[in-house]
Amino acid sequence: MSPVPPPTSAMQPVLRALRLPQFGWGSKIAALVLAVIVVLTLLAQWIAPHDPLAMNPLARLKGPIEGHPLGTDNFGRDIFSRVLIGGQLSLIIGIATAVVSVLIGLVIGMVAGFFRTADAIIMRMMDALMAIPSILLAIALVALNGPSVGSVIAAITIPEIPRVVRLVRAVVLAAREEPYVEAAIALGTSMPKILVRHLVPNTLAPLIVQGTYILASAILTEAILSFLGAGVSTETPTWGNIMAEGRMFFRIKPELILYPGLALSLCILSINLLGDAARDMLDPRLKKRAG
Amino acid sequence: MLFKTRNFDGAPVALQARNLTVSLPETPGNPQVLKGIDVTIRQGETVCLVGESGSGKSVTSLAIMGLLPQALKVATGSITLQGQDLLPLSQAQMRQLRAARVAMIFQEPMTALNPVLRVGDQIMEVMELHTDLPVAERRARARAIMEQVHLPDVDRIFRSYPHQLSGGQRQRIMIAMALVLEPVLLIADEPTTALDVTTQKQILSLIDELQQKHGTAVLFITHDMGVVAEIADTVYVMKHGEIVEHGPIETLLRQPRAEYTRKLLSAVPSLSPRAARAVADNTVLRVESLNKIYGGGGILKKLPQAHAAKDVTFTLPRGRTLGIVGESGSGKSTVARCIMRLIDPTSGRIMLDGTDIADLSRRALRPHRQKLQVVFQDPMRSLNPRWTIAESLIEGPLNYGTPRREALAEAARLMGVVGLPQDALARYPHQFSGGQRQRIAIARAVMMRPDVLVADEAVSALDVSVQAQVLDLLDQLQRDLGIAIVFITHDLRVAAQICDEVIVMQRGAVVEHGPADRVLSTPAHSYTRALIDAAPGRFWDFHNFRELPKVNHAEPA
Amino acid sequence: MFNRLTATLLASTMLAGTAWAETTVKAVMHSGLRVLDPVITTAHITRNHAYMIYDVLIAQDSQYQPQPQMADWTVSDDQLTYTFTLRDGLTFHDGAPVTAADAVASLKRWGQKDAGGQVIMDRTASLEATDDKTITWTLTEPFVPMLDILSKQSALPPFIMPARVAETSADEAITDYTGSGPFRFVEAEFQPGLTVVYEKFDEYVPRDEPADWMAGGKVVNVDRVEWVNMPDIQTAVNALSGGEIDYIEQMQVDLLALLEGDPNIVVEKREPTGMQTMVRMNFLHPPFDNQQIRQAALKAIQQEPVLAAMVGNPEYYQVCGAIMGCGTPLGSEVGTETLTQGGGVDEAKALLQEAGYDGTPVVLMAPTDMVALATQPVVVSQALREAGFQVDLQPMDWQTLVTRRASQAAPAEGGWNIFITNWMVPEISNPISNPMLNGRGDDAWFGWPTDERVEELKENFIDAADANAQKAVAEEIQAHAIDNGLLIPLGQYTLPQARRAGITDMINSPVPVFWNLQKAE
Amino acid sequence: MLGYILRRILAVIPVMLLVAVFVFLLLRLTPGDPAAIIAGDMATPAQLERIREAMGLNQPLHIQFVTWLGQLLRGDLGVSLISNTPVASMIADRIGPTFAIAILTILMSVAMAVPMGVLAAWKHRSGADYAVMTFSVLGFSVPVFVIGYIFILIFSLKLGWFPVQGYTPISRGLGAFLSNAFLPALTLSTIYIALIARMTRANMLEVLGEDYIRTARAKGAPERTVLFRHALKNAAVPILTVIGTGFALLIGGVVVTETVFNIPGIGRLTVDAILARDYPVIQAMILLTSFLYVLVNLLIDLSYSFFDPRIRY
Repeated sequence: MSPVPPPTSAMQPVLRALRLPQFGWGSKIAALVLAVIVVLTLLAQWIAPHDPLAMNPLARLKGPIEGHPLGTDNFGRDIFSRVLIGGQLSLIIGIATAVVSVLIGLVIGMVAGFFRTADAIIMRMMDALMAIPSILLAIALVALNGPSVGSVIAAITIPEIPRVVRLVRAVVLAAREEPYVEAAIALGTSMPKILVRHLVPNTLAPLIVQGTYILASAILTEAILSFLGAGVSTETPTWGNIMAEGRMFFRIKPELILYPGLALSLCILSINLLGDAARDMLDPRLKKRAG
Repeated sequence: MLFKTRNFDGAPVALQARNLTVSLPETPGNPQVLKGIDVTIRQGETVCLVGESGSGKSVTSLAIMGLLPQALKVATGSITLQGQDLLPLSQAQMRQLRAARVAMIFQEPMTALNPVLRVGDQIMEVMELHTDLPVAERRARARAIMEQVHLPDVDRIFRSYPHQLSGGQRQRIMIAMALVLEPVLLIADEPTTALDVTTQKQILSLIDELQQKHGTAVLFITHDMGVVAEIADTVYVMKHGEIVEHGPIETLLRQPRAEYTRKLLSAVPSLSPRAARAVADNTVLRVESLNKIYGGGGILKKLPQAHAAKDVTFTLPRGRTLGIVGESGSGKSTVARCIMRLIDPTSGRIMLDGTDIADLSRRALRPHRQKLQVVFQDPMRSLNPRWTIAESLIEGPLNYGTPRREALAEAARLMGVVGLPQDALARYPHQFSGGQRQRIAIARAVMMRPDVLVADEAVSALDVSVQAQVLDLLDQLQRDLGIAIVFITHDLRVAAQICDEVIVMQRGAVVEHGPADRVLSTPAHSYTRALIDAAPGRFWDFHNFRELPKVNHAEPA
Repeated sequence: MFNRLTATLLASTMLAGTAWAETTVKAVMHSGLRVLDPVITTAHITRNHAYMIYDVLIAQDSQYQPQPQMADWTVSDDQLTYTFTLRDGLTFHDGAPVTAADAVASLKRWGQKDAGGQVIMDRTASLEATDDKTITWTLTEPFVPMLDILSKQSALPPFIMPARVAETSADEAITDYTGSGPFRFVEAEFQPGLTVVYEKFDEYVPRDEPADWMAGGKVVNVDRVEWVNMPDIQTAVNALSGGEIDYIEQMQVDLLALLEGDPNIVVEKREPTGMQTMVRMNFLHPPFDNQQIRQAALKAIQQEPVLAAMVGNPEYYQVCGAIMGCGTPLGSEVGTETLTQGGGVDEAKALLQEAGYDGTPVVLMAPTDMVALATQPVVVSQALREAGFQVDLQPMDWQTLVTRRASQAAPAEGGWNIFITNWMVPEISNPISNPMLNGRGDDAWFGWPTDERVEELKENFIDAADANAQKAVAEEIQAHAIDNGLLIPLGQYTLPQARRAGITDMINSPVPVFWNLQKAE
Repeated sequence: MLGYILRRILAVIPVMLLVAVFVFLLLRLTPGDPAAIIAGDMATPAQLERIREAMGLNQPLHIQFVTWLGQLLRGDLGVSLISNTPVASMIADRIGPTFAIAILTILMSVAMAVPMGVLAAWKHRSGADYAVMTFSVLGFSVPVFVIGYIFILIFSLKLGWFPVQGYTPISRGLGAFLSNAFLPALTLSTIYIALIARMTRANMLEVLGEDYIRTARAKGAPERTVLFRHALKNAAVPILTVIGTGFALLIGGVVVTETVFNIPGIGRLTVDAILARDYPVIQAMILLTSFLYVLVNLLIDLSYSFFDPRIRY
C-alpha cells in the first residue's frame, strides 16, 4: 500500500539531542552561556566578594565603587554578590518546579491516558485548574502558605501540572494505538508493565522539552510574583526579588533591575533555545522533507 | 487485446530527459539520486516508470516539474519539453509551465487536495493562475472538465470540500485539475496505489480515455506490474537511480533482458491459486456468528451505528491459512482485531483450542494470549523503537515465565530461521529495512509458539520482491510448526499465493467463503467477480512471462 | 430646524466651555480609598476622605489648640458642662440643615469607637441637643483633655453626619455618604482602591477666619478633586513630570532626584512632625516576656541605618528617641542614647548573657507589600543578629500580618515575637491616645503588655494640673516605657509631598486637605 | 452545531463548579481577615470580633459556601467586604480597560506574529527564520514588567510619544485611547507575539510539507498564493488554539501591566482584593476570568469550522 513513513524512533533523537555537536551554532552558544551561568551560581559562595545579606544602609544605592563592582542596593548590599547568589535560588525554583510538575503530571497523565474511567474526572479537574489564571492562582497560593521558597515552588508548580497532564495523556493516547503496544498486549504483557515499559519512555522526549519550558517560565513567574509582592524574602535573594525590590529605583539606579534581569534573561534565553533545539530534533514532523 | 501495441515512433516528442543526474550536493560524498537517465515520451504515449521504493522514479517526476526538494539539485543533463529546455528556466517561468503544459497527479488523493478549499475553486484556481478567463468562463470550464472525468452530480461536488468526497472522486478531481488546461504532458505518480482495486480500475480507464481524447503524453509512475501491464505503451524499469531496461510493454513482459527486470517480474504473485492442500480436520480456531457494532451510544442523541462485522463464521484447522479479503471498510481488520481481543466483539463466539475467548476478562484471557499472535501491516511501528530486537523478542516468553537465558537462546535461533544475522539481536529497529523488520515481527510472534497467527496486511507495505520473501517465510514456518494463519489482505494476488481458504468480505458481511482455488477461479458472488476483474494485469502470468491459461469464470447467476 | 441645530451646537459648545473652565486637581494619595466609614476604621486615607466631605464641631490649629469650626463653645465654671452652638448656614449635601440632633447622634456613634471618645463617654452624664443649634454635654467629673480629644486629627476625629446615617450600628459600615463638608463625594465615580472624585459643595459656608490647619475658613477654590491611586510610585512620579497629575502626597525620597531641576514641580515637607516608625515586641512569649531581653533588643538597634535604608536622604528623617515624638510639646528622649547614637551592641550582648537567652528564634513579621514597612524588618533583623539573637524573618503580605499579630499563640504555633509599625506623630504625641502605652494586658494593643506602672503614670497625667506638670509626667512615662520596652522607637521621618508649581496655598496640616489651595491654569 | 454548543456549554458547568469550590476553599483556608483591614490599626480584638460577626464571617464554611452559591445562581455577586460596593458594579467599572487592552493586544500580536511565523517557516533555516525565532524566544525570556519599564523609558520619557500612565476609554476617541493603550498593549504583546509566531512557524512548517502544497506548486501557484491561500488557512486551527490557551497568559500579564501603566482594570482589582482578602471580589474575579477563559476557548473551538470545513459540530 502506501510507502512507509520515515522511521520515528524517539530514543535516538534524545540521545542525539544530548550530544551537543549536533546542535546548531545558536544552541552551542546557548549551552555555553548556560554553563557559565550555572558554574558561576554554583561557585557563588566563593566568587561573591561580599555576604549578600551584609548591609550598610548609609552607603546605599552607590554606583560601582571600590569593592562593589556593580554598586550597592537600597540597603547598601553588594549587587554583584546578590545577583550571583540570587541565581542559585532562581535556578533551584526553576528546576524544582520543572521536576515536580513533570513528575506529578506524568503520573496523573498516565492514569488519565490509560484508565478511561478516571480520565473524565481527572480531565475536568485539570480543565478547572487550567481555567484559573495561573498568576492569580499562584498569588493566592503564596498568600495561603506565606512567601517561603517552598510555597513559591508549589504555587508555580500547581498551575503547570495540567499542561503536563494533557501532554502526557495525549502521548499515551497516541502511543496506546501503536501496533507495538497492541503487539505487547498480544504477547500477554500486563497493563502496568505496558505503561511503564512501553508508554513512559514515549513521554520522555516531549517531557524533556516541556520541562525546559517550565524551568524557564518558573524562573520568570517567580520574578513576577516578587513584583506583585508575593515572592520570597529579601533575605533569600533571587533574581526575581532583586528586580522586584529594585523596580522602585528603576529610574535612578536601573542596574538593580538590569543586572539580575540580564542574568535571568540570558539564562532563560539559553534554556529556551536548548529546549527548542531539543524539540526540533525530537519532532519527526519537522524533519520531514518537503515533496 | 492483451497490451497496447500502438506505435509512436512517428509522433512528436513531448518530453525528453537526457543524461539527467540529480544529486544531494549538501550531503557528504555528494550521492547521486538519479544517475544519468534518459527518458523519451511522445505525444499520446503512455510511458510507465516502474521500480521499487528508492529507485528514483518520483525524483524523476519532480525534476521534470521543477519541484525538487531543496536538498536535491540537478547536476547534469537536460529536460526538454517540446524542444524547450526546462532547466535554465526561472522559477516564475516554471510556474507558468506547470499545470498549463506539464500537469501532475499524486498518489494520495486524500492529502493532495487542499482540505480547506472547495474542490470547484481548486479547479478554477488553475485557470485563475494561468489564464485571464472571466469567472463565468472559468466556472463553465471547470464544470465541463468535471463532467469529462465522469463525476456525478457536478453541481454538488463543485461546492464540496475534499473530505466530503470518496477517494476515487478526489482522484477524479485531481485529474480534472491536471487536464483542464490540456497540458502536453501528464505525470501521474502512483495515482491509484492508495485506491481500492475496483476504483483503481475506473481511474486507469479514465486516464486512458482522456489521454486518447486529448492526445496527452502520460508519464505514469508505479511499482505495480499489474498496472503497468494494463496501461503502458512503453516501460522504463528503474533501480537505484538508473534505468535498467526499457522497451515496449509486451516485449518487456515476454522477454525481459535485465536480470533485475526478471526478478521483479518473477516476484509478482500469481493470481492463480496455490495448489490445494489436504484438508486438515484438527480445528484450532472456530469463529461463530461474530458481530461487532460500533457506536450507538451518545448521551444527548443516539449516535449512528456501524455494523463493522456481521455474523462472521469460519473454522481454521491447524497448519492451514485462511485469507480474509476485501477492500477498505469491508470489516476484515475488525474481524482480525476481534479475534485478537484487541477490541471486544459485540456478540459471537471465538473458540480457541476449544475455549471461548470472546467474553473472557483480561486476566482470564492472559493464558490464552500466547496461543494467538499477530503481525501488523506497518513494519515501522510494530516494534518498539526504543528496544533492542532481543528485548522485543523475549518480551512475550518472559511474561509467561521462560527464563531469560532460554528466551535469548531461542531468539538467537529464530534469527537464523527468519534469515537475519545473530548480531541483529543487539540492534534497534531503525537499523533494519522494512522487510527485515517484518521478519523480526514474525519471529517475535513465533517466539510464543502460537497456534494461530493473525497477519493483518502483513506484506502490504513491502515491495514485491520483499513481499515474496516474507510470504515464503510464513509458508515455511507454517510447514515447520503447524501454525494456523489468518491472513488479512486486500490483495487478491497475495491471497491466491498463500491461502487455503478465502473469505470475501464486503461492508462487514461475508459474501463468499470457500477454498481459495474455487473462490478465485469460479467466484459465485458478483462482488468477488468484480474484485477479480479489477485486479490489474490479471490475464498475465508474470512469473512465467506469459499469458495465464484461460480460466473459466462461472457466469453470473 | 436650523435654529434648533444652532441651539444644540451652541449648547454643546457652552457645555464644553464650562468643562474647560472647570478646575480639577488630580492627586495621588498615599493609598487607595476602600473603606468609606470614618468611624469603623482608623485608616488614614479614610480619615482624609472624611475631612473632605464632613465637617467637625471644633478643630485643631497649627498650635495644637482647639478652635471653633462648626460650633463655638462655652465651658461651665465647674468644668462639667460644655455647650456647643452651631453656626449659621451649615447644610448637608442633600440640602437639609445641620441640626444639633445630627451632631449628637454622630458624637454618640463616634464615642463607641474612639479610644479618647470612650474615655469621655465613661465620664459623660448626658449628651443632648437642647435645641436645633445647641448641644449640651455634661460630664460627671472634670476632664481636662476634653476639647483636645474633640478637636484631634487622629485617629478618629468626630465627624458630623446626618442623624439617620449616624444611627447605623458602630460595627457596621455606613452606606449613605452625605456630609456637610466643603466637598461632595461623587458616589457614581467612586472606584474602590482606585479613584475617588469630589466636587466643590457650592452651598458650603466657610468661616471668616483664615485657614489654619484644620481650623479656620475652608474656602474651596477648585471645582473638582480626583484622588487617583497609583501603586507604583514611579508611575506617579512620571505622571507628575508629564503634568498628568498635580500632586503626590507622599514621595519616595529616593525618587526626588527625578524631579530635581524641574521648574514646574515643587517638593516640600507638608508638616513638620511626620511619622514615627517603631518596633513592637510580644510580651506574652519568650524571649520577650523577659524585660532584660527586651532591653537587649533595644540596645542592639541603632536608628540611623533603619532610617537610611527606609528614607535615604537625611534631610527627610530624624533620629529621635522620644516615644511621643520630637518637636511635640511632650516629646522627651530620655533613655534612648544607644538608639540615637549607637554603641549599645556590647551592652545588648551582656544583657542577653545575663538573662540567659537560650537562642530561641525570634519570629519577626515582615510585610512585603507595604512600602512604608518593608525595609525596617530587614535592618532590624540584621541588628538583632549581630547582638546574638536568632532571628526568623518571616515575609508575609500585610493581610497575613494583621491577622497574625492578633494571635496570642506561641510564635511556633502561628504567633509572633516582633513586628514594626508606623504612627503619625500627632497620634502618639499624647500618652492617653498613644496606643503603644496601653498596659492593660489582653485589652492592650497587639503585644499585650501588662504594665500597671504605665497605667498609673497615665492617671497622673490626666490629673496633672497644668502643662508643666503634664510634661514632667510625660518624661516619667518616656523613661518607664523605654526601660520596660513597651516599644522601640526607630526614629521619625517625613515623606515630602510633590506638586506642580501651579498648585499653591496648600495648608501644611498633618492631614492633607484641598481647601484653600489654588490651581493656576 | 446547536447541539454541540449546548453540550459544550453543559460541559462548562462542572468545570466552573469545580473552580468555584476550589477558589472558595482556597480563600477560606488562607490566613487573613477582611475585618482587620476594615477596622484599621487601632481596633481591639473585641471590635474585630463584632465586625466579623456583622459580615457573616463567623458562620460555618459550608453555610457560607451555600449562601454564596445561592447568590451566584441568582446572578448576585455579592458586596465587597471592604468598600461595601456591589462586586458586579466594581467589575463593570473596571472590565472595560482590561478588555480593550486585551483585544488590542491580541489584534496587534496576530497582525505581527502571523506574518513573522509565515516568513520564518517559508525561509526555514535562513537568517530571517533565526531572527524571528530569536525574537520570539526573547519575548519569553524577559519579565513583562522589565519590558514595560524599558518601553516607558524609551517611548514615553525619552521620545515623549506616549503618556507614561493612565487610561482613556475608547469612547473619548480612538486616538486618545490608543495613545494610552498602545504601550501597555505592546508590552503585553511581546510574549503573545512570541507564542503565536512560534506556533505559526511550527504549523506552517508542517503544512508546507503536506501533499496539497506540492499540488498547489504543481499548479504553478506563486509562493504568495501557496503561503497565504493554501498553507495559512490549514495552519490556522492550532494557531487559534494557542491564542485561546494564551489567553490565560494574557490575564497574568495584564495584572502586571496594569500596575506598571496604572490602568484601572480588573487585574489590579483582583490582586488588590487578594491582598485585602476581599473574598466576594476574589471569588467573583477568579470565577469570571475562568469563565472567560472557558468561553474564549469555546468560541475558538467553534471558529475552527470557519477555517477548516472538516470540523463540523
